[in-house]
Amino acid sequence: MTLDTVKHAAETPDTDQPWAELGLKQDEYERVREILGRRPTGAELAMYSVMWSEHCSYKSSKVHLKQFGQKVPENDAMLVGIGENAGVVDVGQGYAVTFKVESHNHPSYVEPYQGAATGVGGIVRDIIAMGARPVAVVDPLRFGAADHPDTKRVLPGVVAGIGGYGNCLGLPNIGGEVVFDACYQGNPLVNAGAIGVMRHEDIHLAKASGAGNKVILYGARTGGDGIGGASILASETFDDAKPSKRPAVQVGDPFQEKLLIECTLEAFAEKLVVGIQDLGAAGLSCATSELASNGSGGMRVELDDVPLRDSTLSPEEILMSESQERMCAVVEPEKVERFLAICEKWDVTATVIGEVTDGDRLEIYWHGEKIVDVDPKTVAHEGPVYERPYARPAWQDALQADDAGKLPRPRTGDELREQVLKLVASPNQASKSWITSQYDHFVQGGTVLAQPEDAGMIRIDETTGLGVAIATDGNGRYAKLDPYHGAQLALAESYRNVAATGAKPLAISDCLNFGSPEDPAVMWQFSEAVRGLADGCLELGTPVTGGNVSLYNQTGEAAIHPTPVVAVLGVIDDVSRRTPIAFADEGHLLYLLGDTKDELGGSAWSQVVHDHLGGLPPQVDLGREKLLAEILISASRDGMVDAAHDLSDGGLIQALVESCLRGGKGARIVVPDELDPFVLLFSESAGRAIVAVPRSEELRFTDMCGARGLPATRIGVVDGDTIDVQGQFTLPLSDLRAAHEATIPSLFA
Amino acid sequence: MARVVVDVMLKPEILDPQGQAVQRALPRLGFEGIGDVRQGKRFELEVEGPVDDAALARIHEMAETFLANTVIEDFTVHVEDQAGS
Amino acid sequence: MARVVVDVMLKPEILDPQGQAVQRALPRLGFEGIGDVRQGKRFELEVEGPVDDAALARIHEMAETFLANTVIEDFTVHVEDQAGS
Amino acid sequence: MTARIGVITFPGTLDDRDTQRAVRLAGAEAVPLWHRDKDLKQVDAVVLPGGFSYGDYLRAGAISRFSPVMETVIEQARGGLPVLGICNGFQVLTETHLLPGAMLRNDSLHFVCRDQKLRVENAGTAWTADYTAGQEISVPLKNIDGRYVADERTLDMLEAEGRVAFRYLTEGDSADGYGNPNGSLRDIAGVTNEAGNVVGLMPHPEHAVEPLIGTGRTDGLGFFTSILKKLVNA
Ligand SMILES: Nc1ncnc2c1ncn2[C@@H]1O[C@H](COP(=O)(O)OP(=O)(O)O)[C@@H](O)[C@H]1O
Ligand SMILES: [Mg+2]
Repeated sequence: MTLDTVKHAAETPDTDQPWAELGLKQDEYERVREILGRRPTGAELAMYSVMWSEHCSYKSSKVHLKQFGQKVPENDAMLVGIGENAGVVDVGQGYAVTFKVESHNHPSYVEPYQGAATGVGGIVRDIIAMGARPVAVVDPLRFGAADHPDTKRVLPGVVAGIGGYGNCLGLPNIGGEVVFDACYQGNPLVNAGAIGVMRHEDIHLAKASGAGNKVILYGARTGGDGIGGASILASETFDDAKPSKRPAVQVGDPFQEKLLIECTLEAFAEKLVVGIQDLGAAGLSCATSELASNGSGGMRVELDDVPLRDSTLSPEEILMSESQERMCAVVEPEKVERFLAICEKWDVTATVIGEVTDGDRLEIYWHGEKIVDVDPKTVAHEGPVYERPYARPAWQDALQADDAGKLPRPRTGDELREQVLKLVASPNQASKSWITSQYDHFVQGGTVLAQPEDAGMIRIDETTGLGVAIATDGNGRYAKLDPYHGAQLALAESYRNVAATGAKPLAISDCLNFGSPEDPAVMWQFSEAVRGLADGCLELGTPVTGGNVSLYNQTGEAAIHPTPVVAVLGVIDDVSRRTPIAFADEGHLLYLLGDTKDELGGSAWSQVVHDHLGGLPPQVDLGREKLLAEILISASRDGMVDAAHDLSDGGLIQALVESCLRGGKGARIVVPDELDPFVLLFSESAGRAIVAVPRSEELRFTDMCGARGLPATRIGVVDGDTIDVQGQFTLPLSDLRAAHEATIPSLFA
Repeated sequence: MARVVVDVMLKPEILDPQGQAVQRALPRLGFEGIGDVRQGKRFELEVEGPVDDAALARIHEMAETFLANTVIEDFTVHVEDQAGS
Repeated sequence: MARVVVDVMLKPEILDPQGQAVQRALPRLGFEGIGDVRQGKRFELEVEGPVDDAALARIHEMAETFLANTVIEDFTVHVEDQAGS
Repeated sequence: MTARIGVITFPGTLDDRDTQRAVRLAGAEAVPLWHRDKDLKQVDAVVLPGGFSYGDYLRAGAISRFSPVMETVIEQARGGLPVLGICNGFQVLTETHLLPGAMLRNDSLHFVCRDQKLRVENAGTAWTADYTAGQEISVPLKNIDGRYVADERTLDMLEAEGRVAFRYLTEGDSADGYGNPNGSLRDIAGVTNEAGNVVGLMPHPEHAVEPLIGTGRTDGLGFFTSILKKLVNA
């Protein structure tokens, strides 16, 4: 077979090309021909097809995501915004923090262990590529019904994969979510997030500038795994009936990645790196075209110099391979020797594969012949953009009209007691410690808070005590009922979680998991969620620093619940002021902050007790969320509260049970006159938290709430070894612990 | 009781970090001349009753659906030589 | 290049929870009649050059000092049948 | 003059910086040591920290054991150099046979990370003098290959010679950190050599040295103050 060189392509315009097999649409292929003024070579076709896939080009979501750049809140913390590998925010004292969440949904369904493991690997490389040392990971997860046999296959594999990779890298896992819902049965969501820390001056960007600078590929050798994998797989509806559509799975090598981290950080420390890019989806196609596109010059690459694991790979395959644990650095010629020496020190394979050129073309050579000659911007940044049709689904009105208010409620103390036990033992509300104990929380010696706290918290400066907190949230049930407010509720919950620990929320990242963009109903959910999130961020003053969109999450015609996952990053000046959730001291007074309304649409109660989803989700009042956060942060800073727990799914009773079990102390609760006991315990009104106030601080605390206009209701006291709701029921902590902790192990151990 | 062995190895095109770690260590330990190392799993099954075609077919199915993950692994089944290997 | 296989199994007296987990799962998956399962490791070494007695002796030493931990594991070395197994 | 305590970094070591911090918090000088260097830089004691050296891909500790630095460590440990192996470091020490036994996959087959209750059985080693025999401490545990095994004869010998240095406490509620977390024989969490200079254990004392961090306990600091006192008083 003759090599399909640029010259050959120009001479043979009529050659048939497999554009459809590579996932391109006819008009997209025509557009490539138009850009090039000829047909693409095989290698060019490979590059365009992976880079123009939904996963890499955001072609369906771009028009909506624009809002994150338009509705930008006043916030001077933002150092690097959307468009880079990950956003960067200023956290003070000269430190910058980068964080991001990404999805690895489809690969994790095909091969749960490796899919989840490589998801962690990928997000961590994004963090290193910014110049930061990764300091923690989080893992928001969604699975099908807890008792479905396939969940027993997927969940243990995913959890072992996240643990296996993250533990071996030495990154504490400090948060995440585990949610079960039948809508994720054929399409679990495996999102992975990471945080990194650096000094301001160490921020690095993915760009290749300076003609003559060398392009160095380092890390694992390139193999035939996952060719077109993540990008193609994540850009189509997953269809069980077509096993041929399952591309090779990538296998992760966390040990290699650990070496990659150390070696990259050492090269940064010696200021050897001009630009850097990780290799993730679309592999070398992505890295070379993005580096060249973002830089000032062009780039010339000798593909023969790429170290291979399999010598039979074709140039197209080398360009598309998604082999893990690889990075690409741009280094000045006189620093190359030192860079390679550092790689050698860490046993990392490193090879110069090309250089930055004067022009503005990306040229790739194979056996001395030119096989790619493109404007890199057209590959990396000027892909197709779709204005997909969207329409509010016909069923939305009926769903919202199916009000949860009509569901039968418990009428006696005994019924309440029974439903409390049922709630705290339900898979979504049960303790996840069987899962989280498979993750290292302690490595790196900086973990201040980790699961099951409201947010994870990491100390980043040992001398000053400066720390950062992160929480991730997303409630697909709320978003299904109302995607606009559902996205805001995810934002509000995550924001509240961070504030509950005493940290000030600064900025967000998101992972938007939706069904097929080719379905107008899904596109409507997506556009509403993005609009809700952008409006919410503007109001809360927390900019979107970056994120990830995962579409085509559906089985056949059935889309998952729209599931926007929001990660909020916060900062705390001194981690010794952090507020835990544990009620640990007898006699402390329990105050319920915020207003409790009769809001049960989409609630955990409606799901657990009635298997019902309908009505409207709780109302959103972002002004109130802001006020609540300010109070929680002040109370932490001034030592007025010893414990705080935000209220979310499962309502007050869920929060009480968690705080009591964590601290090993009970609580006596008095139902305020104006409230129905059921509503008090189970409503999911937003903008609320419960705090434990030492008696000596009561006056100061209530004065502060009063002066700032935040409702604070004294509802009880930390006491004994039962949860006692006066006049209703008493539940021993030991019974609650048994109910809360047995569920997950009994399903999966 | 007869012993049936199921060997499970990663497919050739799939990265084998374990095998690579061993291979890279060998020269340092003074062992030269090993071109490649792959590390896999060996399952020894003690079969109750006769190891006839039906039994082997069942073990084959067990290997395919459970012992190996055929997305990334290949396997072979063989009856262990009574005399030992 | 010839292939030499080193099989490493836990000594019989050492508890093998991986093998046990497999064995316990089998009846649930509908596979009956397996009395015991042990799980070990299989190393496939591609040897450059002839696999003579000297080479096998070296591989034996490699297995003894490195591939297996003889405090807990036994091993066997064999040259793979060229025809495949 | 304070004591100089070396902390070795192998490829894949994770807790080296944490161990250096613990050494410093105890008041000693932490000296980073690199796996490729035979030179121990004249340190007074050595810690092999936790992690997944070489990914633990063959067996935990199996590849690191052959590194140049270990040649010197093995030689000097036989001559009395105090050596502490934590988690992966303990696994390396068993692979070198400086300590008896071996480590296998946890009986749960899962990685386990939790606060763990231990009893200090031998307060006479170089690394445990600041504890009292029988003292109960709580330190984080995090491993997947933590099941200690040895043959009966070895176990009996260890017991008879008082060389079981730490045992998992099993008599309480696992939510409070009790229980044998991995199926270790005779609940052994750590052992010492005959001379008491080489000690290994699976739990992580270096993660229990600051009140705010991790589990918020400081029960692990005693390892580092023990060795410091011994060295400074020597
Ligand atoms: N949902 C989103 N919200 C905000 N920014 C997004 C979102 N999705 C993607 N982005 C941004 O678009 C850019 C490209 O994303 P992505 O392709 O995931 O990055 P990478 O190339 O590192 O995988 C990134 O800067 C990312 O942060
Ligand atoms: Mg990236």
